[in-house]
This record gives sequence, C-alpha cells and structure tokens, in this order.
Amino acid sequence: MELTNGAATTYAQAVSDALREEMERDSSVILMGEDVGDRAHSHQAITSGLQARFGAERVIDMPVTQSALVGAAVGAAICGLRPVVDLPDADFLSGAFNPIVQVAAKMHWRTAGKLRVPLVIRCSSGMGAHDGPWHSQNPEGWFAHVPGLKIVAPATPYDAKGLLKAAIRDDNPVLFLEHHYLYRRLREPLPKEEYVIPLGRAEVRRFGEQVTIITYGAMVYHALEAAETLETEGISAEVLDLRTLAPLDHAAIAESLAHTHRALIVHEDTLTAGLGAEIAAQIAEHCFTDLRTPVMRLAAPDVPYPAATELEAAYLPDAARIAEKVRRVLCAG
Amino acid sequence: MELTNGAATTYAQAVSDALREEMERDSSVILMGEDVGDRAHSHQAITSGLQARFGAERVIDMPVTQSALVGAAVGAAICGLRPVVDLPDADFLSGAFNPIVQVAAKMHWRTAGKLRVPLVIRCSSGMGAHDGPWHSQNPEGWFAHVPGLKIVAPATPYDAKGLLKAAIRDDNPVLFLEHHYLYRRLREPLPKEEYVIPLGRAEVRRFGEQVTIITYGAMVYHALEAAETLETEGISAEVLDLRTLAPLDHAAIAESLAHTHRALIVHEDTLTAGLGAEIAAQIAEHCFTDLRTPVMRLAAPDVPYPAATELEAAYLPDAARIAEKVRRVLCAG
Amino acid sequence: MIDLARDDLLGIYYLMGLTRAVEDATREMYHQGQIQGTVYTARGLEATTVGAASALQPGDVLAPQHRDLGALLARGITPREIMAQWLRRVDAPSQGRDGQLHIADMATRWVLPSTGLPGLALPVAAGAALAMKTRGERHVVLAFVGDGGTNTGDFHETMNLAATLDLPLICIIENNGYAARTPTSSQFRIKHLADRAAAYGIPGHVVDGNDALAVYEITQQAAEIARTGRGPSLIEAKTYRMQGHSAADSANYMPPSALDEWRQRDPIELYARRLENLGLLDDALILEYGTRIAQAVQDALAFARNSPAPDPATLTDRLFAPDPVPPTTEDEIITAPRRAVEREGIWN
Amino acid sequence: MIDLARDDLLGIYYLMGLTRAVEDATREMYHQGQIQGTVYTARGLEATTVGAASALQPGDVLAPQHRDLGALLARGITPREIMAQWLRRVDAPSQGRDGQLHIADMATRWVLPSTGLPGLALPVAAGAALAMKTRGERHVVLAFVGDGGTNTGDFHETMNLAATLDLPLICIIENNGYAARTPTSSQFRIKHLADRAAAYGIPGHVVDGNDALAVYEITQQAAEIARTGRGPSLIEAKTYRMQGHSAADSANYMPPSALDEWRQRDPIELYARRLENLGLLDDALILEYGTRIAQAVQDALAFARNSPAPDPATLTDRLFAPDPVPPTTEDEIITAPRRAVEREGIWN
Ligand SMILES: Cc1ncc(C[n+]2csc(CCOP(=O)(O)OP(=O)(O)O)c2C)c(N)n1
Ligand SMILES: Cc1ncc(C[n+]2csc(CCOP(=O)(O)OP(=O)(O)O)c2C)c(N)n1
Ligand SMILES: [Mg+2]
Ligand SMILES: [Mg+2]
Repeated sequence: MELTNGAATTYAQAVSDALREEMERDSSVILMGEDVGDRAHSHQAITSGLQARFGAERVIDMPVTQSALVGAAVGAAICGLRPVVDLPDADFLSGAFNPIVQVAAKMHWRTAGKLRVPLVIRCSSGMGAHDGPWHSQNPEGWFAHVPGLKIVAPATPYDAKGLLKAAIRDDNPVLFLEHHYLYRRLREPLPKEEYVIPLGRAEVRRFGEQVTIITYGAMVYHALEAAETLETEGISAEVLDLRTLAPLDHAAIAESLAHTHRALIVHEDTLTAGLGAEIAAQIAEHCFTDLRTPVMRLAAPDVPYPAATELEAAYLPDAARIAEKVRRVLCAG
Repeated sequence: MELTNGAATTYAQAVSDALREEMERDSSVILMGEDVGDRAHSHQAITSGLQARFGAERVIDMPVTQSALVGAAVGAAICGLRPVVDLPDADFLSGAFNPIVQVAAKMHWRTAGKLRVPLVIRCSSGMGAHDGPWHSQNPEGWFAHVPGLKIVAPATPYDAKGLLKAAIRDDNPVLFLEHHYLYRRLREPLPKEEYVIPLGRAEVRRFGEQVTIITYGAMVYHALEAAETLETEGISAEVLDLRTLAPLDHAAIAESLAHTHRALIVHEDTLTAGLGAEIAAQIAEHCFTDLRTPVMRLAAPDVPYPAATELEAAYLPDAARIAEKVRRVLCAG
Repeated sequence: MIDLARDDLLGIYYLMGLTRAVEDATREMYHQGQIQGTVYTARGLEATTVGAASALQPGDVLAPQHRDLGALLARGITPREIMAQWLRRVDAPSQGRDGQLHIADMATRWVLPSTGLPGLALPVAAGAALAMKTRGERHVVLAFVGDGGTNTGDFHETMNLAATLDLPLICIIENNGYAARTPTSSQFRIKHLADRAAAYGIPGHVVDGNDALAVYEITQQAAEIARTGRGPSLIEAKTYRMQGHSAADSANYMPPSALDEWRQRDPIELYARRLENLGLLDDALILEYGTRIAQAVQDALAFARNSPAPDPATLTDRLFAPDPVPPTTEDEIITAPRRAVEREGIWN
Repeated sequence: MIDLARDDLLGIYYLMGLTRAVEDATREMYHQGQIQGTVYTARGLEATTVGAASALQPGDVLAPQHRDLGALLARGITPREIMAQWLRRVDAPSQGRDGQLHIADMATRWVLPSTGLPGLALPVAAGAALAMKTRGERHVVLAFVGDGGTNTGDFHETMNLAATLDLPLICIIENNGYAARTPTSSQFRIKHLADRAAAYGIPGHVVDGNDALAVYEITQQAAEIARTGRGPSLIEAKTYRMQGHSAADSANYMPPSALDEWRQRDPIELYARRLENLGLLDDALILEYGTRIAQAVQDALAFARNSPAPDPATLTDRLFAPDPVPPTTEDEIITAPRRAVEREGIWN
C-alpha cells in the first residue's frame, strides 16, 4: 500500500475527505446541519465545497433547532438515506438527547430489527474552543450508558478518515466525536487507496511493560508524552487508544492488562460516572487476578468546563499529571 | 419519639405528606406539572387535594412541554421560589435534559455562587408500569455523571418522606426518583413528629459479614430476600441501601467493605456505564487492599426496557439472580 | 363529490367500524386483566384517523401517534397484528419488545412507529418527507399530533423545518379536547390550533373531525400540495375524546353534558347516515359489515391468544443491526503508521 | 411624546454610544489576541437593546442573550464588569468560570445570565415571570431572542406557557437578518416573526429596531400589559447585524449592498439626529459624551487588566450551594425501624 507522496493531511481534512469519498461512493449519503452548505462554514470548513459538488439536496442547510435536526435525520435514515448530521459543538447534543436516546438508539431493537437507523452525528468535542461551559464538553459520559448507540473518538487523521467511513457505512446510529483541539494540529500522510477502519477496535499507540494508560482523543498525546517522561525514569508504560468508546474493545484492554498488570484510565471528561468508571469496573471484575495494583482514573474534576485559561489548565489532565498518577499506580496496592 | 398509632403509611402517601408539610411550612414551595392540580391526577394521586388547599398559584397545572417546564422551574427557583416539578415518568426527563444539565446543574458554579437553584424534580422511575421502552426507565445513568446535580432514590416510605423534605430544603437541583413499583406496595408507620433525612447518607438494611450487596430502590427488597436465602446456605450478606445516588456515600461503602471484603452492586438500570460502574470503580481504587474477590455488578442487560412480561422478568435482577451472583462473587478471585 | 368510488366509501365505513370494534375488544380485555400497561383508545376519532389515512397512496408514509388505530388499519395493519401487539406476543409487529400501537412497517405498508413521548414522532416524520424530497419521489408523509402535542418544542421545530425546506408533510392535529386530564383551555390561549400555521407560512385548515369525508378531502388537498413540491400543511380536526385518557381513566373530570353532545355527533353514525342518503348503505349491508367486523375481531383475538410469548432468550438479540459487509477484506485494513503523526509542539 | 425626561433621553444616547465603544474595544482586544474564545458583538443593535431595556423598572428582570451588551449596560452592569468578564478575571461577575456576556445579578440589577445555547434562556425567563405572578408582584421580565432562536422548541414551549398562564413576560425578537451564517430566508418561510404571536393568542408587534424610542415605547406598552396581569407580548425588532456572527467571522457572505443600506440607518446616528431635532443634543454635548464614553472604556480596560486571574485552587469550589442549616439537630434524626416496613408479598 502506497502512502500519499509527501503531502500530509490534517485531521480536519481527513474528516472532509471521508465525507467527500463516501458521498461519491454512495448517493444515499447526505449531510444536514446549520451552516453546512457553502456559506464559508465556520466549523473548521470541513464541509466546504461539498454543496457545490453534491447539490443542495444532499448538503442541506437547516434552521436552528434543538431536537428536530437529529429527529429528522433519524426519519431520513429509516427511509434509506444515510444522513450525516453536523453539530458544530458536542455540547449541542444535549438539546437532541430525546431523539438520540429515545428514538434512534431504540429503533432497531424495539422494532425487532425491522427498522435500521444508519445515522452519523458528527461534532467537535473537547478542549480547544476556550469558550467555557457550553463549548468544550466531552459528551461521551452522557451517552456511553445508552444501549444501541455507537460512539467513536478518533485521535489521528488516519483514524478520523477510516473510522468516519466505517461509521457512515454502519447501519446503526453513531456519535462521531471529532476532537476540536486536533483539527489543525495534527498531520499525517494518508494512503491513496481507500481504507476503512472497523469500529470497536482499540489500538496500542506505544508498547510497554509495567502499566497501561487507557485513553482516547487528544489525551493520547499527553499519555504518549507522559510515557516518554516515565521511560527516562525506567518506567515502561503502554498507551492504549480506545478509538471506539461504545462498544468498548474489552479484548484489547484485557490483553494489555495481562502483561502490564496495572492500569490508569485517562479522560478529559469529568470523573464521576464517566466512561472511565465503566472501564475501571470491567477491569476490576474481569482482570482481577491480573491486577497487581488498583486501577486508577485521571479525569477532569466534577465541575463544568471553565472559561479562564488558568482554570482550564488546572481542569484538564496533562502529561505531568498523567506521569504523576502513573507513579501512584505503581506504588499503590 | 412516638410512632403514629397504628396507621401505616404507604410510600405514595409519604411523598404526599412531605409535599403538604413542606408547603405548609414554607410558602415559597410550589408545585408545577401536567395534571398536578385537582383533576384527579393519575400519577398515584400524590398531589390530590393540594391545589384546593394551597391554591392554583402554588399548585400550577402546565401544558405539555418537553423542556420548558423544567426550564421555567429553574427560573422560578433562581427568583426565590422552591419549585417541585412533577413528571409522571422519569422517562420524560430526557426531554428536559437541556435545562437540567446545561442550566440548572451549572448555575451555582458558573455564577461563582451568586445564583442558587433550589429545585426538586420528582418522578416515578423503574419497573411497575409494564409499559415498555418509555415508561419504566431508570434515569440515574443519564444524570449521575452531571456535576452539580443531586439524585435521591428512597426505598421506604420513611425515607421517601424524610428525603423529600431534605430535597425541598436543599438549595441545589435534586432529582427525586420515586419508585413506581413501591408506591402502593409498601407501608410503614411514620413518626408523628417532623423529621428530615439528610441527603448523601446510605443506610445498612441488613448486617452481614461476607459480602456487601450495594443497591437502592426496589432492588433493596430483592437483595434482602437474596440475603435471607443465602443465610440458609451459611452465607452472611450485608445489604447497603444507597438512598442518595449523587453524591454517593463513599464512607458507608468503604466501611462496609472493610469488614465484608466483597461487593456486589445491583441496579435495575442497564449495566454499561451505569451508576454501578462508578461504585465499582471507586471500590476498585479505594478498597483494593480490602477486596478478596472481584467487585461485581448485576444490572439489566444493555437493551431498552421490554414490554412483554416474559421479557421483563428476564430483564430485571431478582432475588434468585442476586443470590446466584453473590455465590459467584464468593467463589471468584 | 370527491374522487371516491362506492367501494372506497364503503371501505371507510368498514374501517371506522372495525376500529371501534377492535378498540372495544381491547378495552374489554384490559378490564379483564388480560392486557398489561396502558391502553389508549380513541372512540370518537374514527372519522379523523380513517378519513385522513384513506387519502394516502402506496409509498406514502403514515406517522401515527398513540391513539391512531384507525389510521393503522386504513394503512393495512391487520387486527391480528394489533391484538398480538396488545398481548405482546411473538407474532406482534414488535414481537413483544414494544407495546401499545407502536407498530412499524416500512416495507409494504409504510408506517413509522410512534414512541411513548408525544411530539417526538414529528421530526422523524419530517425526516421521512426529507428522504422523499431528496430522492425526488412524489410521496407524502401524514403525521398525527394531539392538541397537547402541538405545545411541544418538537412540533414547532418540525413545522418550521418542513416549511422552510418545502417538505411533503401533512400534519393533522387531533384536537380531541384533552391532553390526558388537561382540557384545551389550560393548554393554550387560542381558539384554533390551525392558526399556528401562520407561524410557519403554510396553509392551515380547520375541519370537522367527526366528518370522515371532510377529513379525507382536506387531507387529499394537502397531499396534492405536498406532492407537487409546495410543502407542508397543517390541519386541525375538531373532535372529541369520548372516553378517558386511557382505559384506566375514569374520566370523572369530563362534563357529562359535553359527552352527551358529542355522542349526538358520533362519527360512525354520521357517516352511516351520509352513506344511506347516498343510497350506498342499508340495514342489510350494515348487518353484513357488523358480522364481518365481529368475525375479524374474533379471528384476531384467537390469533393473538394462540401466539406464543416471546422467548426470554432472545431478549438481547438485535440491539444493533449487523455490521455491514466489510468493504475491504480484513488483511487490507492497514494499521496507522504509529509514529508518522506530526504532533510536535502540539501543546503549544 | 413618550414619558422620558431630557436626562433619560440623553441617558439612552450615552448608553448606545457606550455599548458601541465597549464593543469596539472588545473586538480590538480580540484581534490583538488578548481575548480567548468567541466574541459576539452587536453593531447596529444598540437601539433595540438599549431602547427595550430602558423601559424596565427596578425589580424587573432582564434575560438577555449572547449579543445584548446594550441591555446589560442599561440595567447597570458596568463596563468594568464587562471587560473583566471578557478577560475572565477574578473581578468579573463569574470570576473567570464563565465567559462572554454570561452575567448574573439578581440582587440589585436583576439580570439572569444567558447560556451558550440559543433559546434556552427563554423558559428560565418565563420561570422568573412565574415567580412574580405567584408572589403577586407587579414586575415584568424582558427576554431577548434572535431570529434563529425563534425556531427552537424552547421559544415555542415558553411562549405558549407564558400565554396560557398569563405570565408577565415580554419577548423581544432581535431580527438581525442572520443566525450565524444562515440568512432568515433559510430559517423560516414567513415575513414577520411577530406573526408567531398568533400561535399563542398574545399581542405581536413589529417595530423598527433601529429606532430606540420606538423600541422603548412598544416595550413600555407591553410592560404595562404584563404588569396588569394580562400576560406576555411578542415584539419583533427589525434590525441588522452590521458585522459577522462573531469577531472571528469575516462576514464575506453578507452582501455589501445590504451593509451599506443599513449603515445609512445606523441607530446611533438616527437617534442623535432625533435628539438634535428636539434641541436636546448639539456638537458640544456629542463631544462631551464621546469623552465620557472613552474614559469609561479606558477605565474599564485598566480595571480588567489589573484584575488577577482566578486562582486554580478555587476551581472546584462552590459546585453546590452549602447545605441548608439542618432543621433538626443531628440526634433528632431518627433511623428507620429497619424491619417495620411491610413488604410481604411485595413481588406478587
Ligand atoms: C413528555 C411527556 N409528557 C407527558 C406524557 C404523558 N402523556 C402521554 S399521552 C399524553 C396526552 C397528550 O395529549 P394530546 O397530544 O392531546 O394527545 P391525545 O392523548 O389527546 O390523543 C400525555 C400527557 C408523556 N408521555 N410524555
Ligand atoms: C443548539 C445550538 N446550535 C447552534 C449554536 C451556535 N450558535 C450560537 S449563536 C447562533 C446564532 C443564533 O442566531 P440568532 O438566534 O438569530 O441570534 P444572533 O446571533 O443573530 O443574535 C448559533 C447558531 C449554538 N450555540 N447552539
Ligand atoms: Mg388531545
Ligand atoms: Mg439573528
């Protein structure tokens, strides 16, 4: 397989490329959202040019709504389209909680498999907007508990493209959490050929022996940095990037724990009853005999996302705090 | 302290009594909801008679809304009233996710303490309606992750009354989850004198030595039954009723684990990323050295709430399944 | 008079009678303790539900709400399916997983399933209309909402969206006087809910909801507008819920005088008189239909009672639709070049 | 002419000028990289925001949205507070926790904080109005919403609720031509958003949003209706957002001709001409106000820049309001008689 010659692709461009390629491949793929058309869309310009290319019938500008945008996408999906909904901020998912949780997620099960909802809701989540309590939330804690939803959170341009393609081809509702902070800060050369990354598989980003740092999204890079620091201290940390948050790749977690025997879970989202709790609970039950020290979590504290830079810095996990917590994992037990 | 002479009070009546007493005590307490007035309210007739007593200005019938009922209650709470919102089914909380999560829960923190939201949202949750995917949900998994919310789930008439009074007097937004199944199935004599049960404290319902069953709501009774069965097998199980789900009573959990060394968490709500995950994660991290066997969870499987009785029976934990899982906890590790 | 042949006109009569008979049987079973949960019926609404749904063509989509049995039957859902659904048997459309009239069939009868939350079916219906528009199909979606449901945010967002995008959506407001126990006077300040059409710039009509042909005709007109790309319409059918909110509701808050008045305007009686005046119906035919309807109900009951309960072992099946056939074989899936990601200075 | 004295009329002039100057300074800071996040300003909306908020009395509540600096200043929020809020300093009303114009003060200036989600402030505003009605106070709530915001479910639910309960709520729609980059033509099909009042049975008015006194007057009338228990009003102020959606928005999608046209109708210029015609304003006074405004802005900037950043150690403080004083002492709290609960046969 050949890599593109030279020109590396940003995370934002990778998302854009996936959308364009899937729309070309399958005429049932449509885009819906506020300002998703060619009016110089602010949201990282990801959908720019798609309306000119595919027409206003397939790239549909919608009025401001709270619930009806997603509700309508569910209806379109049931009727054989494959809508990709564009929400600029993951925070706005709260206004669509009803159609996501009560309609989309239950549809296949409750109709005994008669109806499918091949729907993707794309949004940018996480730090990067510096806009306080309503523009940087990580929504996985609201939705990981909901049976019938898939949740994807890519950390690299390569994954963003391959996972978005898989999400669009999936016959179930998928929340696709792009990371705000990574859109323009990452680049990598992508294969010229088409590729699709199956949902539900974690990826080891760094191999290690003594502890597994389980994380996803932008925190992968903090974890890698922490692992580098720890290496200089003689501590060998493995970094596991979950990539898909629901369903979780339990096999990959267990496999890693089987040789490291220790785990730290890191996420940007707040601690209590967050996704890390489920991972910790799974490890505590299923990797009990493997575990040499208690499984620990590092996450944002249980308060809303703060506006001031100084508070934000204290709020989010970073490489130093991850390294420090890994040291505690190693000593504990 | 004297108990009422003879007449035992149902769970539904206990709720009703708490509302009436608090409305008498404090004229800023108001009730809001659909059919909350004296039109023979269907929702267990809990608010019956209150409109006649306190007037239509304090017992306010509202049109059908999704979000505005709770949003308006938040506004009224900020302005010094103490609204108690009546939602017949906890399922309907999904339509009010936005005002609960984005407005009410953040208000005190984000205004640096300037504004308070003394709001109670009462609803009936859990099994008992036999009405399928939208009328028996346990909403704690949607909300336990939200900083700034308190969640209460009483299991007895005594607790329902005392905790509701505390919730009404609390200056924060509180979700008060009454249990549908228990409304008319439980009775106990209540004290004549006023009492208030502080939020945030679990209660040991049965003392035991070898394993702690951590649960709440109607599952308390299944757990007690399981413990009785297990006793006949020589297994001594403690039953801890959480009563308040957020914030959790970590001290009570740790105290119990310190002598039983084993834990099973039971809830009606679905498993993945449910409240049980947080409890298990806490135990796994903080009670690691106490634990002799892995902490386990028993919950509904990850599918919507089913309609057919036969499916419902398979869906919900019961005394037999709890006992069986306790046996597994004891053998594991 | 409208474009209906004799058979169609009699078909509507049959469906209205069938609706009432199925509902009566359902309530009876409920009161005998044979049905779990809540039973919603719609005595008095037969003209609205059957009349409107009769205006649909194959490929048009119905989005009913919890009380719209008449529309389901008009769309071809059978009494057998309905009864099996009430009893939550394995032969029910939702195989016992879901209850009430939450029935889906997008393969041959084009019915979207309602949910337990009023209003929430509307955006889904608009989405179906969007799919039709996107594919250039000349189909329409017929959605029902209650007087209570028009106060929800989803009603507003959906109607505005449908208007702005010219979606082929027809929304019928069943103004039946109540939302649960709340009379319309405690729900809104206006006289005609059809006036809400002005908020969206779409046609709004008030129609006598007890007159099946009037409902049919106005729905037909709205469908024509929708089919020709001119967007949605809002129709308020004025009618009356001649019973309590659910089978468990004593209805003691409903004024007997109003019930009496509306009983004088029973939609099935009104329609029968109309057909008689047209010379299409006589006592013999009424008897014949009565017999056919009774047989259909008996057959449905027998079918449902004989259908087994769902197997608990299937409880967790089909949460997700199966994975699509992988577009590339497993070994073509490459792994990210782990260190190639340029992330230097990422935290600055 | 309306009930405003000379000082009040000049006060409005001052506030409109102050609003623009504070916004200009804010955008400049933003473009110099001194402000993080998104900056919303409202050049062109000064007549609407200041005019409407000037109709409020002490104890009346303001529920602004993200762009309503003029209303905040009219309510007495100071430029110092505004600038400290933009810089997220410890002396800001939200002490750096929240950003933008999300400012709360229910103690002396009666301002509800907006949230980052359009529409969501409306039910909260209605709740404040409900509190006034419940307590029998003769106060009103003034809420702002955008043209985009009127399409949300919360707008609809709130207006219907306020109408049904006769709440003292005045809702001003700032129709400024856009919701982010979406022009009104892609948001709804109607000409006047004020026509949405018909959906609720409340008065609806269209007003020239660039005419401060017209906005003042109509708000005043609506307030009178609200104060006397006759419920809410909806006012559409037609105006124009003379800039991009946020300070980061190049506004390249906005037609220059429209911008030019609206510049001819700059609300501050229009108002100055009006005061001049009334003999209340002359060049000397304009100069004097200009100087006072510039000083106020400089003072605010200096104040904000000198204010320290919030202390990270306080990050997790005050998530919850403190527990109320326990109504009974600890040992009076009894414990449930553990076995007294009758639960026999509970599972049958
Ligand atoms: C959010 C929500 N609120 C309340 C209910 C309970 N409920 C079920 S049907 C219904 C009445 C709705 O009234 P309307 O829309 O007029 O329909 P109708 O029942 O009269 O046909 C209500 C309040 C619910 N299911 N969901
Ligand atoms: C649910 C949601 N959708 C989108 C946004 C992004 N957004 C912020 S302000 C705004 C424009 C709202 O337009 P309008 O109501 O007309 O107010 P204006 O900005 O013009 O004053 C949008 C779309 C958001 N914050 N929340
Ligand atoms: Mg109704
Ligand atoms: Mg606007």
